[in-house]
Amino acid sequence: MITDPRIYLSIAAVLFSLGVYGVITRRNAIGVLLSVELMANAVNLNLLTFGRFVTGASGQVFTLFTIALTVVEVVIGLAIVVLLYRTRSDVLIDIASELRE
Amino acid sequence: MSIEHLALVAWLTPLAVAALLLVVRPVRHTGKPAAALSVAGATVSLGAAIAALVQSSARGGEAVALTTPWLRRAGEVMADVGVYVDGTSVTMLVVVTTVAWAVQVFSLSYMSDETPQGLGRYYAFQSLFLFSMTGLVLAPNMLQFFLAWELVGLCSYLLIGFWNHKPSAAKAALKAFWVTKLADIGMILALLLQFTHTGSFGWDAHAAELLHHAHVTYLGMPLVAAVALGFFVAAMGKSAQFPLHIWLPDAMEGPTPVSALLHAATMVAAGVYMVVRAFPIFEHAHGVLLFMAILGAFTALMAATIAVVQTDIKKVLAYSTVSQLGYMVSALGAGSVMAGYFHLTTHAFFKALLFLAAGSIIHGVHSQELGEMGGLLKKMRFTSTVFLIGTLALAGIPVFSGFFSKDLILEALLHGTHHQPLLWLPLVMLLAGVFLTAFYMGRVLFLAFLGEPSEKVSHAHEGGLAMMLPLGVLATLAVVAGFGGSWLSGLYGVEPYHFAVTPVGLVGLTLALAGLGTSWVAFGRGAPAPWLATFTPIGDFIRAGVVDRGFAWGYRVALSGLASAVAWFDRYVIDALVNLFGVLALYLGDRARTLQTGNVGDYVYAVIIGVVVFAAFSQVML
Amino acid sequence: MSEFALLFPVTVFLILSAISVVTTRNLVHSVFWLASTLITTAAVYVFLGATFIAAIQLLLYTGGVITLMLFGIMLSRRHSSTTVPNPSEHQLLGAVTAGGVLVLFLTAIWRTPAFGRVVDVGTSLDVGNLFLSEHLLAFEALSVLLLAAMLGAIVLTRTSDP
Amino acid sequence: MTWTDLAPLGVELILLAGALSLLIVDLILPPGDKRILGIGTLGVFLAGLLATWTLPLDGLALGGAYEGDAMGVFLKRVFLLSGALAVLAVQGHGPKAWPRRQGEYHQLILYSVLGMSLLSGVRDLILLAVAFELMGVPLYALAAWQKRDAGAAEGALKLYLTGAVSSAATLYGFSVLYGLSGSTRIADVAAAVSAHPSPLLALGATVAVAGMGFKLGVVPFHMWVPDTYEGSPTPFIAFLSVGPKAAGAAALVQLLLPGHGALLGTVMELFLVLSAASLVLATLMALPQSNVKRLLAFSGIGHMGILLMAIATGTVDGLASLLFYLLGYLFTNAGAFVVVHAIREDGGDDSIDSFNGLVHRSWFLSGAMLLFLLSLAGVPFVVGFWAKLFVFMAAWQAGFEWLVILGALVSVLSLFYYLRVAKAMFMGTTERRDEVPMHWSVRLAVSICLIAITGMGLYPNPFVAVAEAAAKAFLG
Repeated sequence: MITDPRIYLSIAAVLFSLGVYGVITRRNAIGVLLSVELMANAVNLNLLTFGRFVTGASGQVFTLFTIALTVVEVVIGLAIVVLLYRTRSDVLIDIASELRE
Repeated sequence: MSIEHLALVAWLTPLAVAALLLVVRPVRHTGKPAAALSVAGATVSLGAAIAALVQSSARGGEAVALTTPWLRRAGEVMADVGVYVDGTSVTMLVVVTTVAWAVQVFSLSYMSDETPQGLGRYYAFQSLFLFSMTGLVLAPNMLQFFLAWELVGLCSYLLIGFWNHKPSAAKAALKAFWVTKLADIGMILALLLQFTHTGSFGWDAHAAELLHHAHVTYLGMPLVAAVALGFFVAAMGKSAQFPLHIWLPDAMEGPTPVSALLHAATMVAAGVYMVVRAFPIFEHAHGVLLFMAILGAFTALMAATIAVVQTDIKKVLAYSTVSQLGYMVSALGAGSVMAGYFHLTTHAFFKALLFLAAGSIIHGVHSQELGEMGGLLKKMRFTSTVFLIGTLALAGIPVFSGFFSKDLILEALLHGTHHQPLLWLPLVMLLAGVFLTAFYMGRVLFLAFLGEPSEKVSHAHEGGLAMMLPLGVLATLAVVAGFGGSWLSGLYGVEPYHFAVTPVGLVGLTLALAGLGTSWVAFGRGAPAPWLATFTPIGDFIRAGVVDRGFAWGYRVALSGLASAVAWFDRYVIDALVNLFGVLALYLGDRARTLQTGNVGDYVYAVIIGVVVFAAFSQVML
Repeated sequence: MSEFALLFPVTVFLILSAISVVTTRNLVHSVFWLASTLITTAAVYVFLGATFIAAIQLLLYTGGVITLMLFGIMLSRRHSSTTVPNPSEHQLLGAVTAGGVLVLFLTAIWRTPAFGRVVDVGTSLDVGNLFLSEHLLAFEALSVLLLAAMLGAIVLTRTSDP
Repeated sequence: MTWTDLAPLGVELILLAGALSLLIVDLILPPGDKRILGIGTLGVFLAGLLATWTLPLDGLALGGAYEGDAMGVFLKRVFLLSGALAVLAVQGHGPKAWPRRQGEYHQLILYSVLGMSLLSGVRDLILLAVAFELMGVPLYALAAWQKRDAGAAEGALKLYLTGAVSSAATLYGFSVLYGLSGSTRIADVAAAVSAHPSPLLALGATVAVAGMGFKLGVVPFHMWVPDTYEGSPTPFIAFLSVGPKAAGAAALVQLLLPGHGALLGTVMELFLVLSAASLVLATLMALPQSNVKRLLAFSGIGHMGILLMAIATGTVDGLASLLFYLLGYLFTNAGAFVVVHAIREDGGDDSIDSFNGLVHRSWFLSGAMLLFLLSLAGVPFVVGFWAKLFVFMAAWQAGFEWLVILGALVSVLSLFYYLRVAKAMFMGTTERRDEVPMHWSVRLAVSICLIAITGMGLYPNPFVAVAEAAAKAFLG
């Protein structure tokens, strides 16, 4: 039986880093959103780890909240992406660079 | 009414007028009636100020105050607002209101070509300025002083840029505001230092004691010196001391009456006034005082040198103002409040007189170039007379006010050398300045009024009663103010002043006469003597002869050449150095803006880098 | 078999899925790899005793988010096709930065002395109780948030008004 | 649960009830005339403001995740005022530009203010996360409000993507803070941090704070600010540049300062560095701007640097100065943006050139803008001076002398660009002589801001006293 929460935390850290990698490298706005999902997933894993080893049921409660928050962000993010597509006919993020300097 | 109530009237009447003119558009847009209202306000203010002076004088300049708690922090009063009237502030109050009144009356005629809206705007700013300046003079503490100080700066900005169709005016306004604000950092830091260590913004002896006895040092300076230095840096900006004087000549882009009021008589003297007020603090800071003495003298000499080659009559007067402010600062640095303050008073009258007289000339000739003037004596007798009075006062010729105050400054420096031999240096510079002052003023006087009238001059005429009345009043004051010395010393509560003929005074007088004489030799015909223009033949007066040629050469190389060189240096090096700061900032800004690539990916990357930096920091620190 | 022996292959698959999410060149594949990641994570949740959340993850999160993403992809394409480009750039920069993040996080995790012990994670009843007692206000705020997000998404995407 | 549990949430309930009624009324109203919705929203904000004086808002609410105190009330007034000003300023523009979406616009503003309002007294990490999102999500939608405008979508995308990444970081940090302290209550977290500091806990705290820095827009989380400002409707920016920033600062205070600033200790030096970086970089980048909205955006980033300075002090004085600063900044910045909006409505294009010779066309707008700019620059007689002075005094006393000196230098440098706008207005020339047309709502909004900044500039006492009481109530 695994009794060291740091193992799970490390898995979460790997997921989070992969999310970071995706956020930096992806050019498609939806691709970036997917990477953000990975980061959020890492957070959930963290929370449940702490729930298992430190706090108990409240870890699951916190996770439910973060899942909901993530979904909300996806919803509004996709709406913006659709809007971007309508005005610029593409969703590659580097075409949205009219506003600068 | 009691003194403090009179002071309150003098302070708040212009506020009422300003508020009315600024807020109520129909009133502002009436033009002439708005102007009349403003002048009426200034008149009330002046009357109240004089009445306060009379009462205060009867009571020996005893300090009275009328204040109300203004700012509270943590339940304690941090600062009061109100009026503080003693011998020092009440005289300054009278000086300010007198000059402001004269200028406002003068402007009735001078600005008569403006549109009603423009005139209303002009007088709104004028009243606002008078309110701010009297608020500064009567300030019971450093905080109110600072607020008023900033507000006069704002008025200066608005008034320099008043003729907004001139790009040069807009640029000059910006520069003036910016340079003085830069200097104000000194004041903010000094205020922060003072408040942190004494818990008050007072400038009285009590605050000075606390500062003096705090055993804290900043940048190797005792606390009291750091505070004094901060205040002085701000004064350098407002009172145009080298190298922060660069805004003042440019400020001449404003209407001439504005130059007379703000940039000659009152606002620029605010820095000097501040040192006088805060002298309890300054007198503990010997290093700062020495610095002031030397810097002031250097400014005086440098500006006087530059004034010699200016061809614009207002520019001559502007550099002359810088120079005279240097005299005041130097006197204060030598430890003599009386000398510095006395000169401030007399200078306010005669310099305002000179500026307004110049305004009268400009109004008549429609030019500011000395080369286009000449022979005005025949056309403008009254203006010629008052300009002569102003010149003699500035040059330091006996009977006229400037003589007494300048004499006292020289004595103060000489006296100072007993304790501090280094003060010989500023003394010598100031004496050289005396010669140059007389010389350049003689030059203006002769070039403008003597000689043959030019085409432009032939149409010149006096500007009417509204112009002549203020000139007359100021001319009178420029003569009699010098005799008020002993009375003033009583009012300030310093050791009694009596005029006495002293060796250093005689040296100064000789130099002044020599300066006028030299300038008569050079410009006595109302135009530059021929030998000034060319190396070849000299006029009747000094025909041939090695001595004369030597004189000519000496003038061209030593004086004119030097002056041109200094002027060039001032224009292109000092100015550039101060501008460099701005240019560098702009350059950096232009580079920095390229960081803003517009690419979302870069923005997100910046966020991630921020997170990484935060995370790394947390791991390094633990 | 020990718990660790079970967890190890799951973790490997989890990480491989996650890597695929951020490297696949087809956006639709990315989405399905994300689904795979989320499902595998749900398996890890079971190891952590959070069976309730694992169920939620499978039913709502995976189902909902994946569907949303696919809708998003469809709405931002002119022709429906299963190959949607999902290009990457600056891979080296991304790898270095992400590596930095990983090293930092792992350092922090493993420098911290071992803590915690296995505790009772509670039933879904406990979760519900907590929801409606201690975190009632957050719960209510969340419902408002969902309403606001719905409103925002609708108003942005409807085409009937300018 | 009793009514007393709900009492501290009076303002939030009013906002919620208002938003829901708006939703229903919007459905009933014919598409042609929805003007009443804006007036109704104003009414909701006024009712909320009134409630801050009349209702007893102190105490714990609903299980202890939220606690009302004097600071919360102070902050709520700031949030409500920022919402009210933004809604007021849009009354002329909205019915013309997006007549059918007025109901949604106002509801979203109300939800966002509701989120802020919850942040003003949050005592729990979960509620903090939810309220932060509740404030932020409507802003994403509002930023993209001009749907046909590619710039709006782009600005919104920038806001959204940086926001989403930041919020992932924040949540990661929260998860660690929660896990190692064993509680979602901020007070327990603070206690754990000071009792058992560990590398992971420090990481959690800093990463959480870094994510929250996005909302303030401090360097290096600032890059969305100018682009989003440029692309979005100006009255909304009058809100975005004020309310959420104040709420972000409030959230940081709530997270960092309890337990004698235990969490603050982990990030204080970073705050000083970021404050300096924001001050310098923002000022430099503002210098070459020719678009007034971008100029004000960079100016805002600089102001956030000063906010960080105030938070970093962690003292009662610092917190009081922060609160006062927020109040002053609210009126100053909102006022400036409303003036920009008025010029835009008159056919301008947000460039400095469109301000040329404004003094001849509207004494009111040009005078007001001058005062707003001077207040932003920190010149006396308008509130900006006091706000800056108080922060500087608190920072000086906290020992950040070098930062104060830098701040003073930078504010003088900032005069350069503020005065460029002033110069255009007062010394620029324009052919046009017609009076700038102004909707009554714009005139009213500018007047309110003007009266507020000069009033607070001349007599800041009552406001300072309230801010001090609020700071004391929070820090004890």
